[in-house]
Amino acid sequence: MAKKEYAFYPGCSSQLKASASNYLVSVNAMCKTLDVKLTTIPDWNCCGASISYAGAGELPRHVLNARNFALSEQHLPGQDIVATCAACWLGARETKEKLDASSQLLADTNEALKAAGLHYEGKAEIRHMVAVLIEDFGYAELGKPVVKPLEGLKFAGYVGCQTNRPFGIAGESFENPMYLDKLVETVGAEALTQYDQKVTCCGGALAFSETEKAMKQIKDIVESAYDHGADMIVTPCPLCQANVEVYQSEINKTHSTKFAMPVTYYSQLMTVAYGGTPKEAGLDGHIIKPTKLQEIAVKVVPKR
Amino acid sequence: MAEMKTAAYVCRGCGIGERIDTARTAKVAEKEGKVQLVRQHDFLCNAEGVQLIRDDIEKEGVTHIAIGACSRRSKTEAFYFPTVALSRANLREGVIWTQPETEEARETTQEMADDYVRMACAEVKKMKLPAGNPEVGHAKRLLVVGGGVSGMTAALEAAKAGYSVVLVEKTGSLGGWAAKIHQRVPFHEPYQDPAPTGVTELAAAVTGDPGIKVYLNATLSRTSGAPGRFKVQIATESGGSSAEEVGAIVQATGFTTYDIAKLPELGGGKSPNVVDQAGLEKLAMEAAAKGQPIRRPSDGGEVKTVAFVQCAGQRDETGTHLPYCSGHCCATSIKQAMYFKDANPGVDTVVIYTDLRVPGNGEDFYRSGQSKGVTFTKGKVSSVEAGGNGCKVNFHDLILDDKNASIQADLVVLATGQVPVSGVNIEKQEEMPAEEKKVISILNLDYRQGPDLPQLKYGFTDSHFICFPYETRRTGIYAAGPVRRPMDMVQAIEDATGATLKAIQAMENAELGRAAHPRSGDLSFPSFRVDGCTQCKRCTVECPFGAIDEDEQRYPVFNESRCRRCGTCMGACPVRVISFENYSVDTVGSQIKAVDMPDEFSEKPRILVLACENDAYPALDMAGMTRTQYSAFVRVIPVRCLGSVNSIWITDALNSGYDGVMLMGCKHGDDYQCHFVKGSELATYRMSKIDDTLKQLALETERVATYEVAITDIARVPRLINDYAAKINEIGMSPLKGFA
Amino acid sequence: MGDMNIQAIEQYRSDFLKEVEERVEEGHWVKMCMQCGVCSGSCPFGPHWAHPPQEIFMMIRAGKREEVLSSDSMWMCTSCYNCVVRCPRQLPITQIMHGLATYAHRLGLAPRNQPTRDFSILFWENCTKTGRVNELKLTLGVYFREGLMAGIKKAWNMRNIGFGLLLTKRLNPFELFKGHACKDQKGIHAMLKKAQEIEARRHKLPA
Amino acid sequence: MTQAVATNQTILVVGGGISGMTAALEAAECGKQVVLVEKLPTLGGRTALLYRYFPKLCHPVCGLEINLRRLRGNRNVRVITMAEVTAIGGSRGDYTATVKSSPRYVNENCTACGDCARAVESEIPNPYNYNLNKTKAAYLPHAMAFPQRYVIDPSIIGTPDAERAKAACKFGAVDLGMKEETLQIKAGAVIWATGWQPYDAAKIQPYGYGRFPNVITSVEFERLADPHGPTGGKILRPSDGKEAKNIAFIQCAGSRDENHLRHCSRICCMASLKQTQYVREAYGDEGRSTIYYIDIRAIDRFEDFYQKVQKDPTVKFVKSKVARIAEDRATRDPILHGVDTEGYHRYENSHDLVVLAIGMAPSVKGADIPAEIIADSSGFIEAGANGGIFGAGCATNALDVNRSVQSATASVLRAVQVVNKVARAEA
Repeated sequence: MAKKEYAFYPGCSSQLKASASNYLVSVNAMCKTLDVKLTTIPDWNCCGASISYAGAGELPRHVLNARNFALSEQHLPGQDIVATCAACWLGARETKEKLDASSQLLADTNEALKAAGLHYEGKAEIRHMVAVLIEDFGYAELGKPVVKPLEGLKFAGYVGCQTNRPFGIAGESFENPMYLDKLVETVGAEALTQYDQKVTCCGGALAFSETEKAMKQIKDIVESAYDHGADMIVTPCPLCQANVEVYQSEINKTHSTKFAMPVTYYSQLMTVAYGGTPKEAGLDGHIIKPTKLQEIAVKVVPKR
Repeated sequence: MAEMKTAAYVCRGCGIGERIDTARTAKVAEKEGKVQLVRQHDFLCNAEGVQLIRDDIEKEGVTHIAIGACSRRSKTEAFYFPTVALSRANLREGVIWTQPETEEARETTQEMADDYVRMACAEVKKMKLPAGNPEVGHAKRLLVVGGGVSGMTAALEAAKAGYSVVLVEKTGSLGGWAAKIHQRVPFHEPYQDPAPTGVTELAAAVTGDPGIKVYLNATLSRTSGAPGRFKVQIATESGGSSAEEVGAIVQATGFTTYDIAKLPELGGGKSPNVVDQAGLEKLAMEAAAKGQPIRRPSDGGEVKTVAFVQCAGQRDETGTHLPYCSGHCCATSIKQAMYFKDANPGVDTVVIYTDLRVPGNGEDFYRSGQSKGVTFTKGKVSSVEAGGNGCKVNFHDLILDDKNASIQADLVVLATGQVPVSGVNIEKQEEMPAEEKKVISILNLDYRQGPDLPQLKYGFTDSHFICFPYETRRTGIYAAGPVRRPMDMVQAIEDATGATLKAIQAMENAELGRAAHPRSGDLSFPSFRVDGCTQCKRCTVECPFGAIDEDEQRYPVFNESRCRRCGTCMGACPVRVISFENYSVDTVGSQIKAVDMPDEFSEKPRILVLACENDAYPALDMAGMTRTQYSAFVRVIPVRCLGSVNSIWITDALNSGYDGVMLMGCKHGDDYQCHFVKGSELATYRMSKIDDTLKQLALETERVATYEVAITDIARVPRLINDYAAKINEIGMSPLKGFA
Repeated sequence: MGDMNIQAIEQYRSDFLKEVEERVEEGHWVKMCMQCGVCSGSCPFGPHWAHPPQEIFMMIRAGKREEVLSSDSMWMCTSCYNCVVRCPRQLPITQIMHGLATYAHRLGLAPRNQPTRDFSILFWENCTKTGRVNELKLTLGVYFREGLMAGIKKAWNMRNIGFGLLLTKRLNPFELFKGHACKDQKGIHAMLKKAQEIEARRHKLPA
Repeated sequence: MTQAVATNQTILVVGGGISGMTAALEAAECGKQVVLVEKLPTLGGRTALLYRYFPKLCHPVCGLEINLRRLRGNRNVRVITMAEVTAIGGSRGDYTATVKSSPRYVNENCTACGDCARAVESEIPNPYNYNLNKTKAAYLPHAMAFPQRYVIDPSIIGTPDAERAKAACKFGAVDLGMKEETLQIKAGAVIWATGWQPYDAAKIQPYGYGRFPNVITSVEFERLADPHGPTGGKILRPSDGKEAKNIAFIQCAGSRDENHLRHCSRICCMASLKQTQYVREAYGDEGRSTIYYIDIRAIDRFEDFYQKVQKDPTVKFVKSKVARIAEDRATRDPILHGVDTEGYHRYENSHDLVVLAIGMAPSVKGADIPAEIIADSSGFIEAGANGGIFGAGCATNALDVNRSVQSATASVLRAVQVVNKVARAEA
């Protein structure tokens, strides 16, 4: 497999000791196996996420993202920008589309960037890691390095919102995207394709400000995973992961449920299936331990 | 005409040979049918079988043939012999496919087959090969009444096809409403902006066309004749009068607007600042002429806000105003709002609607209106307070559920409806003095049944038929444009073009003496024996198409080219003097009598079924195709329309020992299905009268039953038959058997 | 910023739609709504909206300025984009809701202590301070927005989550003192300041 | 049909639905020579698959019967079924069309006796019931099929089944050797009446067509109500064959939607209003119909029908575009989520069956369209400036049956103008 190189936009939550640091760990392991070289954009900044609007307004939000584009164009010319965080990708992609569509906005943006001594050409492509896996590799390729098929594990593929709408992964449907299920099957696990909360919103950032309302959403998401007999939930989004995992204890308190549904990242599944250690897969980063995945991860890898 | 030579053919294909002793059937044709030439064939509809028949016609000089094979609806391409009289005995769908394939059933099945062959032989001998209506008309000139967009389109399109045209316009100029509007709704992509009406160019084209003769300030004082030979008197304002002969007529007399003075609650007639859509067009044209924006009528002040009230006096359920929707008004209001927005985006334009109705690409025009800043509010307007220089529009905002919503507007436009200009309502003409009739009437037809086209509903002279929008009740006269149905300009143009084609077709058929829709191409026509006619006028009154007039001696005058060949007159005639060459009291009567009648102890009743050939008969056929069984005691005779059923058939049947008679016609009432308008209804009415006859004959009234049958009643019709057979079984055999 | 509100009222008189079109992100789309309501039915927080998007669009056209801008409905948007992908007129409803909320906030009409508003501001300040989010400060900021006692109470309720994240190395106590940060913070601040100036100009906002 | 020789005074009609048949007949009854080309094995098109027409609730096959009788009685029309026009060359007054016909494997000897169907074993999805049930691989499309001749599905050619069909036919009507044929047809004018197709409901993702068995389209519902349909006219829902008494009708399913069809399909409102009366016909007062709509577009006298249905207590109207449909996992009832926008009422309504009032997409394939014809951005066609090729019916716009027939009749005059000109020139 030829080495593939991308400009990497990790985003705040993936940083060391941040809420999705284990996501980054597993992504790195996964990429190592796939022979993918991620070069972090130097001095990248926060995308502003979708929640910062009231303080940000429109242009400053775009300018924040454009700064990252400009830095990427400057230091990693010709490389696609890859984000692992759904919100980062969406924010960046949105800015990208907007600037492509409006020369006015592009001019304004560059006027502002000038203050930071930067200029955005409009060249950089913004892609989500999942899109890279599916489009640049394809399920068949992704299946090849599997040494430990996750046999017997049942996953509810929780896609959530922001990797799915309004842009989504090419060729997927908004209401019933299948890529996560396909990835699950690629690593030899069982995908619960009938799982009916796969695109339900977890409340996103409003989990902080409107916790009760968000918890109702999360309850549905977890409950349905149980109804469909899932061992674990798998997701491509750090905020979804955090919300759906950490609030289960709170839901248990208020609804006297006994939720303990592990919530994992696709990259962790792949890392384990590729023979990675629990540590490489960032399995230590879970409040609700994905024990069954752990068990497979600790199994000795049969010699290839 | 050469003397008659008859032949009968019995097919053995499709299982007929296995199920029926065709040798015996053939004998029946020979001995009882008295047919000169009888043949059997294993596969009559194949090339060889057809050739056999053709040879008999050519070499043996056969003139009348009865074919015992499949239904008259099947294999019509094979059994096409235009030079001879032809009858068909339905041995397949009508017998073997509806009878059980059992030993016990063999006898009754055979009897059925034999009877149908007897009937076919009897029928064909009474038939003549239709020679075509002798009373043809050769005029190939089209009369167009009305000089609006519809009328002008009709005239031009006819001229383009090579037909000369006479156009009569009531006013002093061509253009109609289209000449009174500023711009029109766009016809083509992008459906974004109002477009020029193009009416000036259209009018110029009409006046400039050598094939089109235009009468302005003119009306029709008299229209007589029939397709191919209409004679019209054209009265001009100047008092002059000229005569024209035309072959067909397109009536494109358009509409007037609903009087807004009838809408005082909406400020109609209360203030110059409340106008209808036509009024707004007037303002727009005046403004355009001056090169100024539209100003407030009351004081010429600036117009800052305009409110459009949709469905003003339309879609009314209280019975006070128009009950229907005029269809064009939503798009028209959008267009008119654009007059303001395009001139000055600062003007507020609000359209208050309940359902925004812009079908098809109109949706693009709606979007365009929105993107231009026209505001759309779903609401019901309760009142418009008009006074001084402002109007207050009070409405119930249905989205925000605000019952007391209101808008202050400088100008209010009421989207009122189209009222058709269709002349005299001939169903209600009695109430009208003759003179008044003359004035209001558009065509002034000298038809026995009234001076104008029959109206369908709300004054519109529309067709009642979904599949046949141009099926009119006055042959050769076609309504087009808003007089037919509320419609906008683009539809009117399409409609006029279609109506013109039909008019051209009517002229072509009239010349050949052929019937128009739905029996198009039928060459038969009604003829009557003067001696014997009692001048009872039933035929002239009951003809659904106003084809029959009365002469000085009150004898009926059949205008064959107006006739649709339904036979309603034949059914109506108490003295049976009306008949068609290939369809008459005799052709059917002889079939009825031809049936072999078992005696009362045979336990084999006979039930006559007279089935409308349009719906009931196909339903029976399809019952056969789906192998649905029904009683072997019925004998089915297809009729052109139940309206053509003459009571004599019923009494003859009963007298000759039938135990029951079933009449199967189409649905009647408001949503009638009868293709000849009143046929099935008339039949039902006539049968209700027959009860007395039955009593005289000391028969139970159940022995005659009428049914409304749809073509889809494939399962129901056999059920009806079986239930009826059961009932006959209950009440017992007819006491009249054997007396005939 | 009340003066800004007064200025707006004077500038636009009764024409709230025009005001929205000129001053609110994607506001020019509002007129294109055909009131089908698919957005209102698509929102995961729908039941919590006093006025769902389609109704807000109608209210804007009806000139109900105060009701709209002081409503907390727009603040219910979770940015799930369900409405956007389903809208038959392809209105960018998420952005319009954010735009309205932002505008209301700037005019000082947004409801007091609207939690999402507070969080939004907090997040922006937090992430632009160093160029990257400081999750600990952010979280504590949320807890303590209603004052010290409330904060301690909330933090106590949420302690399991906190400890959980700590134990799993997904929360760094030292972020309180020094968290992640961009190098060129000066550049970022200058850049954002400029952007805000330009935006004010574009949206005809008083500088 | 005599084999009318086609000349440049001939009018070629493409499409044998109500519009095409009307065009062919109206032209023929003006004395013109007509060639009518239909893609499928029978004439009749989509109207033959409707149970009733609005607003009269009469039966489409009734008009079809009359048109077929007109056709049988008229020698000016030559009908070619199972054939498609693949190219048109020449210009106004002098066209040559290339027509590709696919084999029926049954010749004119066929008497429609049905022996072949009884002999054949394999079944195919029944296209005349929108594949809701199966039919034998040797079949008569439907009871009103014209020509009244069986068809053998290509899928069994070369199998013993085909041989069985051949053996069963006493009249040598089964001809398994039939091949695809290409013929050239001269014509002075062409009428393009290729009609419409239902928009692909699966593309309207929130409604789960294809995922939820109890979500069907309005055209499929017509078949359910039709006595000749897969359920013999009983309104039963697909998942469990249970009587569907509580039915939701969703308007603008694909229409008025920039994500799907931009235009309004015109017929859907009336079609749904009509279909509520099927429910009443089937279940009387126990029936429940709910129409979810944006605007009810019952224009002109159709308004009468709307008002009549509004008075029907079993019919409810909700002004709302349904946001999404979920499914009750146990009962498989579709659950509709949305907001009634007349005063903001949120609903979560469960129904037995959902009928999507599916939009009308023109069935004019890019390849089919001769250069002369302009297609608008929705794919509807309009005649070019001074060409001799004219659109008719739903190929030109979203039209109801009545308007399609109008349009077809109008198109005939345009065609007649061309051929009359040719005739005058040659005279």
